Amino acid sequence: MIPSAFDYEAPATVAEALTLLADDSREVKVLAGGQSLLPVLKLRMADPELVVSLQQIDELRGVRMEDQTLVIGAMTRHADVAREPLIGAHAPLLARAAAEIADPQVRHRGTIGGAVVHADPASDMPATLCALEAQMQVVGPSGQRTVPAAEFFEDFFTTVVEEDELLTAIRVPSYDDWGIGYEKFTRVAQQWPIVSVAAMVRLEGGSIAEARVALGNMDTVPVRAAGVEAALSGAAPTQEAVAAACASAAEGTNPTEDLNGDATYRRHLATVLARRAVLAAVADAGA
Amino acid sequence: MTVTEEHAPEIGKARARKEDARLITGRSRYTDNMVLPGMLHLAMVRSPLARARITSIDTSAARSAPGVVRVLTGKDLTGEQGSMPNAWPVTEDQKAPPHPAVAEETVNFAGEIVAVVIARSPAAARDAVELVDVDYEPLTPVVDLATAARDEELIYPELGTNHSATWVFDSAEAGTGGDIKEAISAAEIVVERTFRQQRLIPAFMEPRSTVVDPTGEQLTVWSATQIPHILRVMLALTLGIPESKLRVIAPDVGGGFGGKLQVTPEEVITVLAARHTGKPCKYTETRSETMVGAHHGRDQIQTLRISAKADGTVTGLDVHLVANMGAYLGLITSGIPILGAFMYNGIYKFPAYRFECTNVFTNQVWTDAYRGAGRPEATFAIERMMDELATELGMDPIEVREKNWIQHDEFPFATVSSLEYDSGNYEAATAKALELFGYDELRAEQTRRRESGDVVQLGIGVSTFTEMCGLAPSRVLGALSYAAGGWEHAQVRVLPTGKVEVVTGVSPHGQGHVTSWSQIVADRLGVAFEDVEVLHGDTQVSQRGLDTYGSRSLAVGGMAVVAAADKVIEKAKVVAAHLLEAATDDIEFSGGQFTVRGTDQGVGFGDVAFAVFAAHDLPDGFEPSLDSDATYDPENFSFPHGTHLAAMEVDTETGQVRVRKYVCVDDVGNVINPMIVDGQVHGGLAQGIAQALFEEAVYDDSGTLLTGSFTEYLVPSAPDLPSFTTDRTVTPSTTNALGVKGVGEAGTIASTPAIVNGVLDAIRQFGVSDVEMPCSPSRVWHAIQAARVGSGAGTGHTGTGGEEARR
Amino acid sequence: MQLEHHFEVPASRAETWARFNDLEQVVPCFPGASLTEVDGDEFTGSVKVKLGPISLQYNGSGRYVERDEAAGRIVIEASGKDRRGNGNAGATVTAVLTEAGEGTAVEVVTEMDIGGKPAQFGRGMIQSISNKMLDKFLACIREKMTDSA
Amino acid sequence: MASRTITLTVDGVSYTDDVEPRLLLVQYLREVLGKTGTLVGCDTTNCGACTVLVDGESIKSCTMLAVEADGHEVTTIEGLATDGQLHPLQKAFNECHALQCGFCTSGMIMQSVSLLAENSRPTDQEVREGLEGNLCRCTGYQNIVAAVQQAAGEGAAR
Repeated sequence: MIPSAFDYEAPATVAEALTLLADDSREVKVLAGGQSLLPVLKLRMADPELVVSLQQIDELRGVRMEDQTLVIGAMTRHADVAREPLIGAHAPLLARAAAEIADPQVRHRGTIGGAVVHADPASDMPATLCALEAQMQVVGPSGQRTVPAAEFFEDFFTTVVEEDELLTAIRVPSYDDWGIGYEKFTRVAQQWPIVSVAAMVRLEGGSIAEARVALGNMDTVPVRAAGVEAALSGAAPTQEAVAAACASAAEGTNPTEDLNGDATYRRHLATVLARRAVLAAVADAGA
Repeated sequence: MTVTEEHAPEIGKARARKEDARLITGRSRYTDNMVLPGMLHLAMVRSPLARARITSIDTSAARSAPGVVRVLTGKDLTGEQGSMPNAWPVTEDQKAPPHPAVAEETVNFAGEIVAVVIARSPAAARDAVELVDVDYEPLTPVVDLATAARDEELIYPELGTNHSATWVFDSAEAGTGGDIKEAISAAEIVVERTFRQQRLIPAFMEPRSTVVDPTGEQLTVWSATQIPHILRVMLALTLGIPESKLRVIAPDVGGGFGGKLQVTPEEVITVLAARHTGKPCKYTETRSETMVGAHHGRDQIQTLRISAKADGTVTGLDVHLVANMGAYLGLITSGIPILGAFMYNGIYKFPAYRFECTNVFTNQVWTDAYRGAGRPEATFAIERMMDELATELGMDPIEVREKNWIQHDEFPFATVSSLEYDSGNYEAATAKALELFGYDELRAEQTRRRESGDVVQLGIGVSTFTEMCGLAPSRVLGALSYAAGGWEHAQVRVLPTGKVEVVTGVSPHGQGHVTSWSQIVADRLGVAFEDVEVLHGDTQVSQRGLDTYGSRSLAVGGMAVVAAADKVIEKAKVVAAHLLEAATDDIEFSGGQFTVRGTDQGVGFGDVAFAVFAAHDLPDGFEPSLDSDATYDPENFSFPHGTHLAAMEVDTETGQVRVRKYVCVDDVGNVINPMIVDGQVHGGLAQGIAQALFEEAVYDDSGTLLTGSFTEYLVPSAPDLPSFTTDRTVTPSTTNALGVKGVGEAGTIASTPAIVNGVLDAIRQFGVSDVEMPCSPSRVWHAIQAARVGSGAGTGHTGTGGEEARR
Repeated sequence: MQLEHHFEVPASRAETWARFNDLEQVVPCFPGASLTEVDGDEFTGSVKVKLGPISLQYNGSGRYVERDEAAGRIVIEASGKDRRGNGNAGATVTAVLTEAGEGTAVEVVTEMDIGGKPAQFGRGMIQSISNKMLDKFLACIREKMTDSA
Repeated sequence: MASRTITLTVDGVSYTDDVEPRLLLVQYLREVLGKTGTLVGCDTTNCGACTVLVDGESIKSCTMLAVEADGHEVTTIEGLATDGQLHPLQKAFNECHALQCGFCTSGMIMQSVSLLAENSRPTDQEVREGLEGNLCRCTGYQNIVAAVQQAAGEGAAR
């Protein structure tokens, strides 16, 4: 319950933060909303010498539209992502998934950037951002780079963000005419999902023109169900067609096994939840 | 002096609780809130290994760390710390290893304390824990219960076995029924099933905390405990402190559920730390420490055989238990399964009964009381078996129960397990429940869903339960070798102004005794509800008591309050007679007024109280006090019962289970405060449902608790539970003057089998015959798959949690 | 937790045997591991596990329990404890080398045992993580033996 | 490690203190300010017993550093009653018997305040979901839901 002692800095700008991160003489941890980091510190599974809080950096907060792209500051809280009208209008899937994260208290404090960099394969944001084909804006000593969500996550709790880098913003293309579905399967409400599925479809002329389906907790990183997406493209928005397309949802996945289910069960769940999410998305798109 | 208006009765009124005022405003007094001058803080070094020999402990770095006052190891406390007490040697030859508070030579479960850091701040103590360097020589842990029972690897070689004791009840030997072997050989049908009562964690919301102040004449111990009185005796016996030098206080206690019915190593250690340092010491555990270090509940393998006639009439019941003690015997670890031994026959008329239980050690934290303690296990097993019998015979589950239950006109009824049920009406409770539930409509919906092959199937679960409450007649406890009695004590103190202080020996930790006792005394003495103050939980205030557990507080403790109040009235009548210049025999008391029979002459309770205080004009030889004590020892247990019905929806694609509707009609006898009774039922249901669907303490093969936090141990939150429909029938208990039976455990005991029966009722059609608890989506789905694949019945059995974790 | 691996290297059994018996080659292959001392069949060292915010450091020792060249069987046992007392970890690696054509077939059975907080709080991930670490370890060994063959 | 000076408002009173960076907000409230009405039930951000409001929104004070509260306004259960009048939720929790042992109650009430601020007339299901981050072991939640609804009906979300 009591973390190991550490020093604390709360820089006011990204530049100052990067300077602090560049200090490799001591172990540094970045504190965003802290909803994953603080439990780890309290359990003493980590003992950084310096904690750099991003809380004072205003430029990391807020949501705006740039051309047809949503730009969401990394320090935007889940509660704000869930209720921000711009996100609701242009990327409703993101708003929906954000509203499902943990519980209200955590959503009042936790941030999208923190959740993404924490890269827990079971958390709601990574798979959702993969479905949305978001672009991650990362800044470091050698400048800024933009990484597609699909390449951002490397392993359990591991992303491409280096120790001297910061995730500053997440860019999400506009999905104005898409229907969405989000399925999160848990045994009790506050549990991490056993499997989650984020889905979007765009209908055109009575059939599915495009689909995006991403799976959470089916591997050490979020997984795009490419086979399902391909099968859905051009398919009729019917129960049968969607079910047939989603039967392959678990292909190529490598789910963790734990007390909540073995791999067989999780693979099966992925197909059921994918079908339900896609059907919800189809209904949402107005089919 | 004339009679004034009558009191409206307080008993039966839904009074809002007196206790709440401080709890809703944050003025609570939980143990961890306590701060004393110069207080030191403890932190524990706990073994990460489930079984090992301690080869060395280097405390030098910790001792010299900033703020650290002392570091104690088991070796430092040898001879002084004694062995943690077990108050229930169930057999004469019961085996048990010594249980030091701080491990001395070996550790026997992961989480066992190996050293204690005492420091000036909680942070300094916690920091120094990391500096204590313990070397272990690992020994082979025995985690699986069935494996342990086979005695292949002995946890305590010096005991020669992993078996602690075997306890048997046989109705033929006891003369309470026939011979089970004969019943089975003569049976037209025998149904045998094995169930696993998974290990549960009580998960009271307040982590345990103890503060000990050694300054002054007495050693004062504040502790988050259900049992301040028992703790005082046991600390005295364990540590050799004169009982008169110990004062134990249970201030606000944040739930217990049996989990705080314990004398804990942490309490002993905090006392020793205070003794070693001469300073007040505090230890508050973290939740992760609670999970690994505080006792767990349940954890039994139950094998039952029911013999019956083809028409569904039961003829015999044979029960074999293997009960997991864990690594040590705690306060009543060994007796928990025995508490269930008398309840397996439930509400049914079994002519023959045999029960055998083997208590077995494993390398896990010990088990002990958890809400219901032995009785939920028994009720689960018999209520599951009645459904199995109904299935085998193609009968409706209600029908098979009706055929075998004790009829309302057969009470009092001597059961095959030697109890005497005083009262009950199973027909009435069941009829009311069926009506509230809409049984026939739901059965019709079930059929429709089956026929249409709906993805979501409906199941109806039935549980008609009884339990034994009001622990306990002292002579019965004596016959069962329990170390203490089952009486309860109360004192009623009359203040000069006519207001009243009630001192009770029970120790509430959420049950609302202050409110209920106020209602009882208000009626008994005719004083205002607001004018009754209830004092408890401090051995210096409440000098005698046996505390709160086993739904005993009202049926035993409440009766002691009644008896003490009645003594007050008897004393007061003498004074009233004197003041009214009448004969004592002519004085009547009602509604707070003493009147002379046949006249309108009277005097109020308050006037008598003041007259006694002033003592100016009292009858000759009258001791100037109305204060009265009473100790009440119950003649018999009380037997609440009820009918619980659950409509369960099973998503056959995912295995997800949802409680669609839950109806229960409980008969807890007379009700003091219906709002409190409903609250007890709601909370009990939540815990019973949690056992059926969510909760399980799982150790891996090495003995690490994999469900060591609330992230993994799935305590349900609000969205995981439905709204319950609760109702009552009232058949007063005839064993106590209040006519009450107890309600603390009813919901927990009854609901688990109702839920599991409902889940099975939904999916039996696919060939599923059992799903191990908790009925997780994965288990339900696998059971359906296994059955559909067709290689015999699916059971949803996954072996031990450890095996599942490994897969 | 028991994990099994099988691979072949294009080196002779004798060469492979020699490399498997060279701790300086074997140990650094384990992710985060470093040797501090080698003394005959015994060694001491540490393993750092870093996963996002979680960092653990196991310090400990190990030894060759069995080296049966005729049977091609090597058993290495290692155990350690986290420097902050978070838990213990132990592994017994049994490798059996058999000739397979020009090369050598290697069967590795690893019995891993991780206790304490990483198991208690890891939501089951510790199993996958250990498995991954072992995969990396054996892939590295295989690579080394292949490179030098 | 160097301590830092923080200034914050708790229950309407401004405080300035030097704190260790590692000090959790809940520990600051309990141990430094003596506001023991806010309780700690777990160490993994599950139970919600420590819920307080920061700038009017609920957070778990065991999962926020005291230094992070610098410059902010914190409301605990002890600051909820105004002018000696119980908050409608406090009153409703008593009247509906929404507490037994009381250990989850501070957090449960504070979360309910935040819930009603965001949704003044929730459905029962919305109340349940709004309380998903708070564990209660005594009540089975039924009377808690009733209490929140009673308070909502009385316009608690002023």
